[in-house]
Amino acid sequence: MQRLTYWQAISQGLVQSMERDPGIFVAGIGVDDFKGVFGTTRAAFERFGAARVIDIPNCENAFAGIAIGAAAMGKRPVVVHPRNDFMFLALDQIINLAAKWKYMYQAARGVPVVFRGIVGRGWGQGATHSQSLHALFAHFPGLYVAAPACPADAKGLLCAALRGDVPVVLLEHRALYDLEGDVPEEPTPVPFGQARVIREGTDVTVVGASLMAYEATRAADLLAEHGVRAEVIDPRSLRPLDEGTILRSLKKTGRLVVADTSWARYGFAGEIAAIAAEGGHAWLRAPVRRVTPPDCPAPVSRPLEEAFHPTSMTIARACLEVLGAEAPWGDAVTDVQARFSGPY
Amino acid sequence: MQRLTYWQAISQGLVQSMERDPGIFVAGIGVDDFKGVFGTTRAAFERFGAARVIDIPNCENAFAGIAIGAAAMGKRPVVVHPRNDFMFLALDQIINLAAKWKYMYQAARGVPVVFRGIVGRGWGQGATHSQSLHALFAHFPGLYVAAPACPADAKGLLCAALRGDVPVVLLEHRALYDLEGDVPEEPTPVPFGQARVIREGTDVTVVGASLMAYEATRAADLLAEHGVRAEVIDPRSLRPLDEGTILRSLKKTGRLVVADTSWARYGFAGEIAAIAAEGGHAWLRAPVRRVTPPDCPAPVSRPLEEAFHPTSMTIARACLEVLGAEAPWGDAVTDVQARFSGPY
Amino acid sequence: MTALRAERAELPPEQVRDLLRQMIRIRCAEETLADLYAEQEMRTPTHFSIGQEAVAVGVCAALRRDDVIYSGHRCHAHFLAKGGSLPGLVSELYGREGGVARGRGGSVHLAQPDVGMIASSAILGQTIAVAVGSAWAFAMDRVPRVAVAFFGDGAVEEGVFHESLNFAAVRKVPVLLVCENNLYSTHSPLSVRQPAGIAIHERARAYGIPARHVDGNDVLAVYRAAEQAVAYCRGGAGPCFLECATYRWREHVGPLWDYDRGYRSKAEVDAWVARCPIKRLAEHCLARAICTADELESWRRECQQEVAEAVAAAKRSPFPSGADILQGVY
Amino acid sequence: MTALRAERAELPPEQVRDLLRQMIRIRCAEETLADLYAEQEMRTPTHFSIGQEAVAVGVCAALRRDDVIYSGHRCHAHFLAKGGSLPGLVSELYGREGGVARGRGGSVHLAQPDVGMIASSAILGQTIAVAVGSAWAFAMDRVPRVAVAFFGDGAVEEGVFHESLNFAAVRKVPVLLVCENNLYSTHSPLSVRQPAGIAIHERARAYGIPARHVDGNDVLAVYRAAEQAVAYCRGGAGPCFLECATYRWREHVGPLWDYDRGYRSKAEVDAWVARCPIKRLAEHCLARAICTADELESWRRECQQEVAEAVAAAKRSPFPSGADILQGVY
Ligand SMILES: Cc1ncc(C[n+]2csc(CCOP(=O)(O)OP(=O)(O)O)c2C)c(N)n1
Ligand SMILES: Cc1ncc(C[n+]2csc(CCOP(=O)(O)OP(=O)(O)O)c2C)c(N)n1
Ligand SMILES: [Mg+2]
Ligand SMILES: [Mg+2]
Repeated sequence: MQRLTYWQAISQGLVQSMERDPGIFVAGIGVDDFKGVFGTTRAAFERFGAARVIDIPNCENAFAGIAIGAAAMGKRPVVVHPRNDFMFLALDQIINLAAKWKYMYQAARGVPVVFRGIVGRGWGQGATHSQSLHALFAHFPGLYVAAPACPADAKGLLCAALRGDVPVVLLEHRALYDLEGDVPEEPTPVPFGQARVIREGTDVTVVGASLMAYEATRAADLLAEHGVRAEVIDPRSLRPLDEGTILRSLKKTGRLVVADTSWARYGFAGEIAAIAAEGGHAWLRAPVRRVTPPDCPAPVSRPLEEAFHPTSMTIARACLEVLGAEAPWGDAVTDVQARFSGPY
Repeated sequence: MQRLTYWQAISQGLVQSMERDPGIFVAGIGVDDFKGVFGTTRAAFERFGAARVIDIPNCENAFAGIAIGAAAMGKRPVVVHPRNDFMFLALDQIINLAAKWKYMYQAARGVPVVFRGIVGRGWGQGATHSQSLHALFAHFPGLYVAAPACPADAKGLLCAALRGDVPVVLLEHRALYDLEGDVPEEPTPVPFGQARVIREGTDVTVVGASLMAYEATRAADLLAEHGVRAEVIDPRSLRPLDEGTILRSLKKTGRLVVADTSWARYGFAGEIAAIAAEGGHAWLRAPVRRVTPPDCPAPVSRPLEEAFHPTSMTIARACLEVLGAEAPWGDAVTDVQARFSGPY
Repeated sequence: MTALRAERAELPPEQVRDLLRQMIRIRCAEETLADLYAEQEMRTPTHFSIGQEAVAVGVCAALRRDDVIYSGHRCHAHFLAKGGSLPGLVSELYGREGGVARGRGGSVHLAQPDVGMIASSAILGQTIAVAVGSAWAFAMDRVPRVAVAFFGDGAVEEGVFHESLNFAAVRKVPVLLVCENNLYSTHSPLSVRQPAGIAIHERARAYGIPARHVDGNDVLAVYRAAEQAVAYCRGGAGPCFLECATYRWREHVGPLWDYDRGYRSKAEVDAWVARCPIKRLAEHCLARAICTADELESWRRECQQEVAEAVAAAKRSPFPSGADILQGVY
Repeated sequence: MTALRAERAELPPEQVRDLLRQMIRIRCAEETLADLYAEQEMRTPTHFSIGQEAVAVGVCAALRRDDVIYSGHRCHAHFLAKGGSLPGLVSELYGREGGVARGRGGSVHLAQPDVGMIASSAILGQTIAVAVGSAWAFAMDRVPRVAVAFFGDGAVEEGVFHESLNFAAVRKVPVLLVCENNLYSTHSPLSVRQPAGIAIHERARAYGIPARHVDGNDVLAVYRAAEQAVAYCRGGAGPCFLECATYRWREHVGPLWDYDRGYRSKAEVDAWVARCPIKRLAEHCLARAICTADELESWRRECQQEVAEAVAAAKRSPFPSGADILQGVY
């Protein structure tokens, strides 16, 4: 297997998918520029040119509709948003139309648009460039929603999205873009609705999506040094959601920590906790813990950012708490963002 | 106390608030027409005229921003959406700006816009006119979000919204518009963040917002006939959320059913279940049950609508299930919508 | 704009007869449905097109079967004019399995892709963008197909209208934008919604899109304008815009007359009823012996028969079963 | 449009000197910040206005203190031109308690209500609507105040721009819309984003809004146009629109030069640098003895000093404490 970064994996998955299917095109603000959406669309542009990698005006709402209209005629548009926060402007088309298309018209086929949105974090991006909209999208039936946490999934989920007939929202995390991992050479789809057990363990189940799967894994490593065996689950796709894997783990560990990049209230962490309260009640031996940002907009200043974003440390502490233990270490683990030298 | 319907209570609260505060104005599509947003803005228009009850073009997104800009200059706009589904178009302004204003600018004062959105149900309104966006709004810090379930709260929460400095989303339910109840004559605010215990009980806690508080109450009546004492809690405001009242009830009953007008996944019902799993774990004697619409867009045809919307019956059944009992009755309770003769 | 020069060439009589017949059919279907509405068996908010048939019929007559159209909430006429199934429509309103969306979509979600009616939607302005996207797909594939978006004067106030026009103009996509200006958006007149003194189609011209105003109650004028516009689009020159002046007779949503509700006068409604597009073309045809009064009468009877059968079929068609509620989500 | 007739009356020398001094001050502040950026102590995405100072200074000079302005992501110049605190800006970039938003907002969220700088925002087009709303509030209260929205050529593609213009035109609100057309939106030239052959301000005219094109690197021209436009708005006649042609020298976001990145040429940048708005006015002033070279030099030094002090103050200002993270949400 090849080693690729997360962005390289997306780039490769895109190029390979476009080779397979001439109906795929990529569109978004600046997809064809020298930055190529943090590298992810650059190779596709070099390979397929402006006919299939298309710079567009600033029109998030209409363009979601335009993509739907192209998909209705047999195309497979990939629409890229450099920050998923801009997708608020496109929600009407995505949720009120794309998600409902197949059902509302009882159509033979859905409108398979793939909406890529990138989640930002840190470096002073602030309140409108640091949100994670995965729970919002995943609340509504009709979409698939995934948040890959490693290079292989970033590629595999994109490849899967580009084969089905379901509109898909893929939320990539900017802080993972330089993460390296093993990635299959082939454009092998990773099916929606199958969680990934990243670490096996028996003491506590940690569920985290997107960057929080990565942070949870680092938390598990930390905990392992202190004899605590955490099982780390990355749901990968939030809709459909693989409840089974989570519940099976809970049966084993009896304890649950959920970490999320978005707020606790009415979010991803709440849903996973709810699943435990519904289907895992018999096994739950301790209160569930949610590890999420505090209930405020994302601030800019560094000390506030550090207080805002959950990390492996906060996750590990929460695990110890549900185990009734004390945290034996200091701030030992460094942030995945530490290397990042802006502007973004 | 006077008896008023839900819509009359809103209408009265609006007029009285506008009398108190000349900075309040009401704006939205057709607020000044003969229907007056199902009666709620008619009296205000007759009283204050076109200068303060203002018909606007179809521009949900800009108008949210326009209201914010007016609020920043000291006004108190009430923006009305005849269906909250149209608010997808306005989310950028509401969530990316209004909700973050005070924090992001560290302003002395927030932008106190009141966004009223009406939730539809039934009569074939279908997929884009039957959604409930309360959980979506309430996920984001910076807003207050409430969903009144009775005439007194409809008036009281509106009056409260029109006094604070926080942008507020009020989600009213169309199916409750003709419901009658006792309403204080004065424009007395109902504070945000205080749940209402509608029925006291010891066997099971039922939490339902908006129409589901009403349905849960009817379910409790039904259950009472069979010796089951359900405690019914209406959170009233989803943000801030009164966890304490819910947890206190849970401590007493040990059982929880949550009913919602929106889908289970990543929604209101999940949040309440999560609170039970976090703070109420010690008391929870049975799995939590969520009573929500099935995981599909709202259909149009009557038998499908009946299968779609939770009712007092489905809530009562869920209560019996968590109690380990069997449902002893048929479809005895009639729908609040049964009287309704369209078009909407 | 040369793309949209008004021409006065006469149409072949067969074609004129066909336009008339189609308008009669749509009128007849809608009037029957409006009458039956009170039975409370159609439970779906319905926006009748009565009075506006000429736009749908005139534009669709200029299209090929594999051209596609999109509509909004007031979509019955567009659906039928493009060749949508009448029984499929009626059964949809009755919420039956025989409906085009098997009773899941209702009046505002009509679609029949095999005749090029791709989608209608109850969210104002939404499908304008979608039509642009379909047209763009045709341009990408270099196939000579055209997409049409039908929408009202209210929808042009939505931001999506502008974003869509800008994109269509930049990419020169073969989309025909048809605004049915019926002077109202629900109960709001144009004067409180758009600046005075500037016609809607001027907004399209600000993107360099050829645009003109047409008498939307003159189906021949609509047809001629649409034919030119469609040829312009099909030729690859880019989008075109038609603003068609017309009028809704009945209430905004529902089957009733509403000139007593304050927002418009009976005199105004009467004046527009007097300008009925069907009466107008019928008189034109009778005067020129393009058809006879007997023919007119028999067309009406045939349509009534067809609609009655569609209603009967709808009432026979089974309701969906609650057990099937999840069918077709994914 | 009579509202926006170009006039050639000379300004009093004191006023011209002031315009020049302000531009120098803003340039000096931004160039210093750009240099310091590499230290990685300012951790907030920053969009420099270098090269575009004339628009901010020319327009704000036509405003009163109680008029209000709104800006977007490229907001430093607007903030300073309206009288925003330089130390408050610098401390904000350094993420300190001394910042105008106490380090919570960053470079793109500058606000200082006491001088009429109400808000800037990183969401394209968002504040255009907000400015219209503030202007509408003035109209409601019949106070002679004006609101200004500054935005780029990219923002006009957003639907909110159109919805806002339509509303402003219908309600005749006293808002001045100022488009800084710097030819690019991030790295995309106008040609892939808007139809060729039609200037941006034509879009405003399609709403009946008086609109004109101004040389955005000629601060005197900007000032004159703004003065007329503001008078028109203040008089209650409705909104006005100025399209100001200008150019961004540095990269879209960040402190560097980027003419080697393919999307624009060094020749293009050089040509615009040669048209520097400061150089231009300085030459004008020197030629007419409105100021002396020594004065120019001393202004520069004074500004450098002021900026250096602001930077020192920022570095002394405390960081917010993580414990205060919830302050100010409600
Ligand atoms: C985004 C959105 N806003 C508001 C509405 C409510 N609404 C439904 S139809 C309508 C009027 C539309 O007017 P117009 O476009 O002129 O069409 P007409 O009804 O006159 O045919 C409105 C405001 C909606 N459906 N969607
Ligand atoms: C809604 C939204 N879409 C996209 C972006 C990303 N973005 C930030 S600045 C910018 C370019 C804006 O161009 P313009 O309005 O011309 O301003 P300029 O940068 O040239 O000053 C873009 C696309 C954004 N911030 N918000
Ligand atoms: Mg209309
Ligand atoms: Mg620009």
